[in-house]
Amino acid sequence: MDAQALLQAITGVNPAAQERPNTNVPAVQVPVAGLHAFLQVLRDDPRFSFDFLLDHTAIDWMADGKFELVYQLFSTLHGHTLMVGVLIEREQPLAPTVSDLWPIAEWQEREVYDLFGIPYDDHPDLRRLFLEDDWTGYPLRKDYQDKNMLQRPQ
Amino acid sequence: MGRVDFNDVKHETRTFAGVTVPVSVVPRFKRQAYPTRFLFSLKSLVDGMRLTFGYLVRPSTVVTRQYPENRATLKFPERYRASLKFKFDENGYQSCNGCGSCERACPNGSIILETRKGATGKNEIERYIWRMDSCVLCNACVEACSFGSLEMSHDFENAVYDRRLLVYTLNRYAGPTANVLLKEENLEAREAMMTKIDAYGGQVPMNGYALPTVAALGTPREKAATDGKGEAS
Amino acid sequence: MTATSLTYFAIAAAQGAFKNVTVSERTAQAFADGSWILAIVYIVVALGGLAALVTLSGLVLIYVERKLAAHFQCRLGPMRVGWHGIFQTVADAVKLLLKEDVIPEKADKAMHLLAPFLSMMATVMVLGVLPYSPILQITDINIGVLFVTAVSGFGVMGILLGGWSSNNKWSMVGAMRAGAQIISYEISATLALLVVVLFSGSLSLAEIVQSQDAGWWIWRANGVGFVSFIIFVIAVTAEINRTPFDIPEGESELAAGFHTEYSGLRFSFFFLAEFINMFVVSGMTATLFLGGWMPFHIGAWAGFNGFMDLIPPVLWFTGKTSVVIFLIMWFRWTFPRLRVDQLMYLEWKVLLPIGFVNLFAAAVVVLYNLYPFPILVP
Amino acid sequence: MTVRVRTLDELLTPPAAGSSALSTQEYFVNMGPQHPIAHGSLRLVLRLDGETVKEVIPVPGFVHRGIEKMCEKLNPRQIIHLTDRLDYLSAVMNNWGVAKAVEKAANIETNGRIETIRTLMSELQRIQSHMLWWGVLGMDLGAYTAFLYAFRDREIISELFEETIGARLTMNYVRPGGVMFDILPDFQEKVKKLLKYLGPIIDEYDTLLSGNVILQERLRNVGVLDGKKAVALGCTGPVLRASGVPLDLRKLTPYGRYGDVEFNVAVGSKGDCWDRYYTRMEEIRQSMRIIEQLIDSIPEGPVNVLRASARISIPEGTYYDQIETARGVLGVMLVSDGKSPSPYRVHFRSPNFNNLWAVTALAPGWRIADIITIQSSLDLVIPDIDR
Repeated sequence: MDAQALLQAITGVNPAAQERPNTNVPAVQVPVAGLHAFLQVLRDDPRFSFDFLLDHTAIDWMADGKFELVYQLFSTLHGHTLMVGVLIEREQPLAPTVSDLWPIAEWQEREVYDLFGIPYDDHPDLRRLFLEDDWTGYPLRKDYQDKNMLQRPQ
Repeated sequence: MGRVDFNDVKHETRTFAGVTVPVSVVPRFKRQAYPTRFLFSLKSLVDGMRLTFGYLVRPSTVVTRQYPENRATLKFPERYRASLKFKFDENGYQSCNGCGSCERACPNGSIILETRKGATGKNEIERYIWRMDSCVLCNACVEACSFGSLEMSHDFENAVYDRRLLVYTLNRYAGPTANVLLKEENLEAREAMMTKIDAYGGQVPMNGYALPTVAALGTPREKAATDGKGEAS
Repeated sequence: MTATSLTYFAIAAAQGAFKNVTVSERTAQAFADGSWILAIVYIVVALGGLAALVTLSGLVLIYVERKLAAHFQCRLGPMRVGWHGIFQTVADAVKLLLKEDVIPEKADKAMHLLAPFLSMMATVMVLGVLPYSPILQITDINIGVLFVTAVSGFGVMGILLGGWSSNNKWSMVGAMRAGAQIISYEISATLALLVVVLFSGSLSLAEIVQSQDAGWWIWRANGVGFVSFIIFVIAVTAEINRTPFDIPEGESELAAGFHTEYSGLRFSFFFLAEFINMFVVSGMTATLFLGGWMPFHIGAWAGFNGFMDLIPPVLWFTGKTSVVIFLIMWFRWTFPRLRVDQLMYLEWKVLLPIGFVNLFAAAVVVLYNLYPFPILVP
Repeated sequence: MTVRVRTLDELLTPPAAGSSALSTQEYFVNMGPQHPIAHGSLRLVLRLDGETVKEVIPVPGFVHRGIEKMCEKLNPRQIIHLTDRLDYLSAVMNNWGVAKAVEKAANIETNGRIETIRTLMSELQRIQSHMLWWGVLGMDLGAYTAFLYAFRDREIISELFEETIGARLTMNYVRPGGVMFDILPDFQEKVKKLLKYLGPIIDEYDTLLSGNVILQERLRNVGVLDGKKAVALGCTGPVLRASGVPLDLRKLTPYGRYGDVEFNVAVGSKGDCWDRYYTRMEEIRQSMRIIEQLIDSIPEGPVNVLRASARISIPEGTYYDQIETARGVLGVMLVSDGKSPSPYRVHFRSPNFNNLWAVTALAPGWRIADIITIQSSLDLVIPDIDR
């Protein structure tokens, strides 16, 4: 299925999904409500069968007061890829876990929790991943400050 | 021929993710009767031992290079990057005019430029500080320099006992470029334009802290850049 | 070799000077003769000789191992200290002596201190009964083979104790592995050794050597000797914890196994014990299967045998031991390591059955006198 | 809200002794961060019952340098040098991954010479990386000689890199829009000589290790990972291919010159350590095949389509691109707000981070020694996990 047909089929499944502009891969933007069900459809529907979660990460849109969760999906059956973006609130963030759909998400979500401080609902083992358990702050947030950060000439 | 026949790589084509992929399926273990397996197992051990023995009895296969005894005969490829150097022409003049493109290209702030207004009113280099302790020798500065003032040298033995000694001043004098200097015919006037900076010719301490043998540096820019890091010792 | 010594050995051989006279026998004789001073001199020489042997063979073996390893691997090995690094081991020994001796705070201190010495002691005791030449043997016990088996089996105590007392989980796992491994392989080693006992009809090491006068057991017993030689070499390689059986200290698995918590002098004791052990088991292999100090004899070929007798027995012993040591080192620098259950599989399901069958075959050979050069019943 | 944040200490409460007289107490052991198997600094907490592994808890992060955060202050050219420090054994491929993502985002067209040089260097690096892995696997299993043989032969490739690029490990070679240096005139000749040398050497490797019965028994049927599970666990590269899933971006979405050359994707059939082992050995041979085909057909042209001082501006948007490194799929996500020269956010989907977790599924039930085998067969590079 080519990119256009894929996006059309997805909007058919989830009317709230919008095509995400300015990317080089097929990408959609969906609301956080019903995210888990939507991703489950993407995984299980034979038209999509996205059985491979390549990557999951987040972007801190500090100016807009949002975090964006990004999922990179890949189908080993059809060979198509899809980027799914989800905006959530920056204050009191909470995201549904998809580790029951793709086991690797358990650790990818832990990385996001570790570096962005986004807790995942129902995550089986939500722990700091790279940083120590008592580390304060979440380094990949845009407002994170550290006295050892290099001030380099721009 | 042991339990695994290494030539038994099966070449097939498979369809994966909508693409036809030629694959080589790697060999696996054959079923063998116990005595055959036992003998082949012994043979595999003997084969390995024969191979290592072959190397033992052929001293010509030794590849050890005895550094530092072979220092005199060490050869480096032309492009080998070991440390950053200023290029000087035959008069000992530099071609750096302090434009700062290397400083901007440096990914980790290892180059700190101090410029001043020269006699001709142009910007000229006062101090070119290279912090080897944070440099990764990525060659970005050499690439970025449009005047060819920098090069990567082969001096790789840079170990020192104090990390602060890894901060170098690369220029030998504060002053204008070779072009400007050569326009001035009068040698004495040329000399007047240049301030020798022997004191900073070699290593300088980092962050302005003095060392027993090296004077304090303390450029304002550097102080600002490393403020609050507590490198004092 | 000068002409004089040639003549000397020729005469000695002709006069049957290869008769065993051990140091302990000489001492006893001196006592009986009432010359106390001579007796004490013999004792001091014996003790001093043992100490020198331990130190020297340790230093030499470690150097040889490093050089051999290097050349197996296309390297040069130690090159800096002395000519071709010949004093490298001395330098290392000095370094180890000067290093801080760290005892973990939570370790059982007394046991922790004792373990390396136990390990070392078991090894050194075997050195006392090995026949290096007809006149160079500290003592010959009439149950020498049994003694060697018993004492070398005791060495595992040091390893177990060291691993357990360190209070470190890696050490503990290593020690337990060592215990299981050494005790298991002792069985195969003993079975292989029994074959030789059957052939020679004696438990005394000196007599076993004498019994190989007409040919070494490795080739003289219609393959039975060769099979037990192979079994013995494999089993003793496992007993001294060397690759491919180095699982008690498998460095990529257990950091350093049972001696993880040892440093300095005490570590060097374990280290030295490993190399002396190698010398001991190689010496035992040489004694049992390769005729010990006995020159290469073929049946009753008097001329050939006489020619072989020109080489002094000590050289024969050293040469044969070196060959076995080389073999063991060669294993180490070629093979990967076995897993602990595969190690047990090899022992209980492969070596042990073969060992039993081989022992039975040996009995048949002995019973019907099936040697290529039959032993003439006097 | 059912968010429960845990700490590592909570997981490490020692289990109680079993109720029966014969049952033994389980215990925790730290394998790493300073352990020969760690190959850097990876901490594996093992829950053991005697020698049997019950559970593995990987604790990465000892080499976490915040590379993604650093990238937010660097321009696309400067980011490249940080990717050398992800998976340092696939430096050129990592460089290329970022360069390719930037080129796609900023619409930079490269020429045939650049792509050929990149492909050649990548394949050389793949061979070099697999060789090092082979030696390290040998060392982990106790065959130290294999390690030194591998390093001896790897040195030849390292020297080629040293001559062409000026560095041996962290090369910073591929730039957006080209490569840093052109190849030297004798490069082709040297590579051909190398290939001639490598053929028999790989067979020698087969004699020394692959054919060795001890190694075969150590690897056979240990740590079986079937294809479905491997996909679910996000494994890529040889780890996934050994499970019979021929996911190779060089075939799937050909980039560089991979579309023009013939090569096979090495796959396994069972997914045990042996398949992972021999898949890599086969990959070395396939890489040699690729180099053989390309080495005589390097087109002419400039080696960088951009001037060194040219400003690379990534238009606003989110870009994702991936590349096949020696260990799997390296994904590069670039987010740009279109204002500053440096990207707003950079994320690396590192192959090792995703491959690491396979160990939690593979190890339970095996012995301590098998953890070594499994770890080695996954071929992890720790700085790439931690980033």
